[in-house]
Amino acid sequence: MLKINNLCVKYDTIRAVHDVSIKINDGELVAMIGANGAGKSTILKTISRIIKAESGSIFFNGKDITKSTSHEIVAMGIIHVPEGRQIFTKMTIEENLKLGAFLENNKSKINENFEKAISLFPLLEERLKQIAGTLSGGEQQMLAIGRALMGSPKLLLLDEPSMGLSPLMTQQVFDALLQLKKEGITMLLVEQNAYDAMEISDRTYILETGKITMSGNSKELIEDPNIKAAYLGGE
Amino acid sequence: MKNRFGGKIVSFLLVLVLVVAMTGCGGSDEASDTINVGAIFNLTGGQASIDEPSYNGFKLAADEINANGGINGKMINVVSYDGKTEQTTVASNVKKMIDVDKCVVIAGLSDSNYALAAGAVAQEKMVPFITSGATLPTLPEQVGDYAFLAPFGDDVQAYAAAEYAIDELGVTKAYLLTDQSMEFTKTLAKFFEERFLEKGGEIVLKDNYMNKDPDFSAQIDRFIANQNGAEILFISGVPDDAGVVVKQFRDKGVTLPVISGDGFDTPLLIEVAGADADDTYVATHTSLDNTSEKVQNFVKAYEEAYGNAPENAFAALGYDAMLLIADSLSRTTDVTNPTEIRDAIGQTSGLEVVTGTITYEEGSRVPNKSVTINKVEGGKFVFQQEVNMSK
Amino acid sequence: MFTFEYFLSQLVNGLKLGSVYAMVAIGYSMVYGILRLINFAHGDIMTVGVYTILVLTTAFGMPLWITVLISIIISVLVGLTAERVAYRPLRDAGEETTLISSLAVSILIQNLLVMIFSPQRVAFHLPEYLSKLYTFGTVRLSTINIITFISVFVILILLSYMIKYTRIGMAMRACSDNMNAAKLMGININTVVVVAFIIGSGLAALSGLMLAGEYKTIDPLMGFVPGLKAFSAAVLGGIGSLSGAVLGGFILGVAEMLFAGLMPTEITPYRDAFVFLLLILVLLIKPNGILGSSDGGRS
Amino acid sequence: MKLRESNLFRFISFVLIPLTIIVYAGFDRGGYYTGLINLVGINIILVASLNLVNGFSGMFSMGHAAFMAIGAYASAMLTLSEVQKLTLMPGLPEWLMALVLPFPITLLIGGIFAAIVALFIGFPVLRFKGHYLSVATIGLIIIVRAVLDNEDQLTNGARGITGLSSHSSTWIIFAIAIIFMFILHRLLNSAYGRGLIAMRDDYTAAQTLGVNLTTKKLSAFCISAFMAGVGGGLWAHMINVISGKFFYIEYSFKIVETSIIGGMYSISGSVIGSILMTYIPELLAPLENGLKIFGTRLPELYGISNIILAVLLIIIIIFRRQGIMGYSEIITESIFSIDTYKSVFQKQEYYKLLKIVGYKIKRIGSIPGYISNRILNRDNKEGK
Repeated sequence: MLKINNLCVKYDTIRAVHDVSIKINDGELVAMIGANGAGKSTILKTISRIIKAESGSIFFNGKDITKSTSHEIVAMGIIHVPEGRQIFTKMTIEENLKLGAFLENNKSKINENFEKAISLFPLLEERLKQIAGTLSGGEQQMLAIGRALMGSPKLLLLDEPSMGLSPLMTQQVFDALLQLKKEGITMLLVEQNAYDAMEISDRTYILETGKITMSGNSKELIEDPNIKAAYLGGE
Repeated sequence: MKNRFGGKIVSFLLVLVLVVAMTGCGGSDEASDTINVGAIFNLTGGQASIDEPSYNGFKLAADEINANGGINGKMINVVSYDGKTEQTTVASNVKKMIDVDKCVVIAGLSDSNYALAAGAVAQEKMVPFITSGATLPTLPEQVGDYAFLAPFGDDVQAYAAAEYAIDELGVTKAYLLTDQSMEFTKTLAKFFEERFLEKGGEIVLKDNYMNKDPDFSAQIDRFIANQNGAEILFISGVPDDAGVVVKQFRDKGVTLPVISGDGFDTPLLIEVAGADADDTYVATHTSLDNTSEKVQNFVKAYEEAYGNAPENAFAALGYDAMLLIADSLSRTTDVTNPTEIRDAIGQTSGLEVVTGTITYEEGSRVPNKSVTINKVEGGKFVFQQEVNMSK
Repeated sequence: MFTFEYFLSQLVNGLKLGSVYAMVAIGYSMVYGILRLINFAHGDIMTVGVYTILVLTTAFGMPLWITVLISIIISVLVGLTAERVAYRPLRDAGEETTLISSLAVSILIQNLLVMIFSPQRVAFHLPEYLSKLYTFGTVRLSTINIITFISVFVILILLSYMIKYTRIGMAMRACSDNMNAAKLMGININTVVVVAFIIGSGLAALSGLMLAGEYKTIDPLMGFVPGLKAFSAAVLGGIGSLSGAVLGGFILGVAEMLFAGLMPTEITPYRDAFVFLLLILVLLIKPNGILGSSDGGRS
Repeated sequence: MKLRESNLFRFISFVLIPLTIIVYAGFDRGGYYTGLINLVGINIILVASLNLVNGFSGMFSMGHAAFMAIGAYASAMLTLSEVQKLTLMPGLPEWLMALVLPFPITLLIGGIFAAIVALFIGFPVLRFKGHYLSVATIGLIIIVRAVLDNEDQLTNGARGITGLSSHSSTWIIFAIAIIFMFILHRLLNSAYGRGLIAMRDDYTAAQTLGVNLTTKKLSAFCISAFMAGVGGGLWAHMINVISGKFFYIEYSFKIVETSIIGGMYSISGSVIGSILMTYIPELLAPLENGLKIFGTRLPELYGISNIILAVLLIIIIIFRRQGIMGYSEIITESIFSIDTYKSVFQKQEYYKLLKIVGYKIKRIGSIPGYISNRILNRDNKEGK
């Protein structure tokens, strides 16, 4: 589905991402964990072309998308749920969701996605007319994911969905992600919350200061002693 | 923005600027058989609409003089820089004309503030300065003995207008509307009021506006609401606003005659106000339909050179300023000595020019020229009367 | 002195002036709402539109409605080039940077106009049917005033409908709310900005026609001060909101006219100063203007 | 090794050469070149003080000419003789009519007056954010102009004030320019200055660090107004004629343009900006009134220099937003650091400079060689 080869990204002189190569197959949920500032968000932003890559290439279903523009990438079905949710605070929840399906033309597809999003996050349904800015952090995160679903995503990029959420809310969000995984949506999950991410993901990449240090099946990595020491609080 | 790129620019520009500051670009170093005459006009910015025709007239005169042999065989070389309607630029351009281009006489400018600035520089450098269009009567005293006025003063045209209104039109009650943003318009209004009251007239209402304020409806409605029997409107304005204010008065049903100074002597008044411009009297330098041969040649020559009739009276004034210089230069023995040229200018008397005759009485550097009263009839300025205002 | 009729006629003058300010202010708000960009050149694009009409009517004698169409197209082209060359590279720079760039564009257009058409002020006449006068007591209105007054509201309703119910309108609101998020929704920011400039510049051409129609003369520098006043009107009403721009335009027009009309004649020349004093006062009381939403800037 | 690092080079290019030009210009009073150099000096004062607000305090004022006007008129009121004041400003109170003070003191009072107005205007206006503040400062110019044009009794209205004696010699102008640059240099390297820069770079962070924003903003605004007032006084006594229309929006925008091109984030930027913006129009003047190239005379293109400057401004804003000098303070650092002057007496400085110059000449010398072998290389595609 998605192949990234020796990606390098520089902010002025600082090298944020250095020679990163990642592969995501259809239907997989791949996690990417690492400390803050390891370059996780930068990689996502490069995929959806918010920022330009210094060198390296990105392929989606075999097609080179390194040079294509943000809206072409969204049209291909790569939907990015950004860090800090970035919902439209001055517009209603319904309008936020409608915007998620901005590029979708046929009515039935939109309604279908709408039903799917509502079934996943029922609380959104009662408050469709409410201004999005008034939602709590967790609710806004759900709206952001719901909005992403409206764009009938083939590949979902999630940037730290659990950030700033209560444990209960984080659990609800991860349950929703599991649900989506069952429905066969491929996902790239960027998280600081290493344990939960590794629990629900098939494979995991570990990023340190812009470089991939380890990668492999989540099940094996979760047992690995030094991963435990570094990321899982050394239980 | 790599620093190397910035560093390179800095060193390059520094070197360039220092070189220029040290040597200074050489002025025009033609052979000595030409006389350098400085022409300082605001060719861009707010003053351009008045100064540009003036400059055209000035160049036209210079070309004509050069065409028939120049002055005692010497060609006139007009050196001109754009004042940009900025005082610093006007002042430094006059300095450049005198220091770099070695001009022996400077002329130009139609607004007193800029003329004062240019005059101050010329005075300091003892080079005669003739303002082609600024009509502040006290300018020569304020600047010094090297400053001359080519046109008549505001006082002369204002007195002529006031006397014409009372003697010829037999009106006694006037409404006074003044543009407060210009030196020329304020002085003109002051002198008109002075002479109008002196001759027993009465100013029934006074009002103000600012140049570039296109909307006069506030002032017009205030006038309509309390006309107090006004019989004539004296509007002290500049060519740009002439047509607009008359049209707006007529649109609001005010049909009283209008009278003003040379600011209203512009084809724009007729173009904008059309038939409504009728019954407007203008005290100005000359009338373009004056059958005198000098005036008609000027209008024809201007049309040939620039493709349209002179835009306003300032075109003729620019032309006359050059004629005045040429006449004085022909009477000067050593044309490289500015002080001699100044004395020659001072002795000018009875010089026939498009805007009347120029004579400088003993010691006065403001010519007492005749004032022509024109009236707009059927879309044309019709000559009414020429008044000789002996002060 | 202050009969009711006098007050009424000054009020009507205010509404006439206000409707022109409102037209220009809507153009400002269209661009500012989305990009937080103050387009100082907006007033000068208006002048470009008016000069196109003048050239086409005098030189080619075309009927007015064709010249208006062409002038809108040319003003739009000028607006788009300015956006493409001077504003797009600065899109994520600070507000001041784009302000300076729009200032430079304004100076550029003014000087180009002065060089192409001479600085001379020139007469500008609308065809007879547009400048016919109707008188009601002391109040006098020409057809162009009535058309301006009506078209302000027509345009307001059209644009508000577009913003609320069309796709491009929603995209505009999204960009105005959060530019980055809009990008992630697959909205092509450049198209949204181009559409905003097309509408803004088109409105500028129209308001230029109405301003020149009212005052019957045009000159290359005529656009700047009305542009500045219209911007103050947009800020007064609540920048970014179209109805705010219209409201601000009328308030400013009426306030300026009543000030000039009712105050003693000595201080009538303080008219422009009063307009900006009013602006500063309103901004002190309500920083986002009367109808302005709490402008959190780009979150 | 860069030329910039050698103190001797800094001494020569930033102290010696400018000093000789200033001293030379001081003698040739009223000359065209002196006039330009004086203009550069006054522009430095205006732009450097504007940079304090626009470049270092995160505000963006476009109304600098208003303070210049206040300073100009205030100092003119105190240098004119009683007779002049009777004709020009009849409305002045008795004691002010008689009061004639020495020139430097009138400059000071002009500056203080401008600072007081800045305090009075600044208090409400500085709470605005971003471009609302810029538009409010434009409003300030229009208000000041309206007052100057219409209070005939005090300012002789649109007729303006004439007959000011030209006190501003080149030496006074540059002495004040150097003093102001020194004050700004010290200010910006002090805790106060760091507070300003913190406020500029991250408004909220500065707030949390206890940087008292309103007083800092206000103080920066008043200091810059004070300097602009003094600059106005100097300008008035150089041009000898002042009127409201000369301090209007166009002139204020020119100061902003100069500050941006030179580099608004550095005091040295104001020096470079002033030099460029004073000389570029002069260099373009021959182009404007019809250049004679190979005999053919180009048509007169009046207004071309305004267009070129506007285009230059757009290019600078897009490709080098921090202006030509960027953040480098090379000029002020070299003028105000002791070792620049010590270097004159140190022998090894001369050897160092000679070494660098030698190295530079060698590099320049090698350029023809470098180009020729590049051409040769291109034919056989040898990798670099």
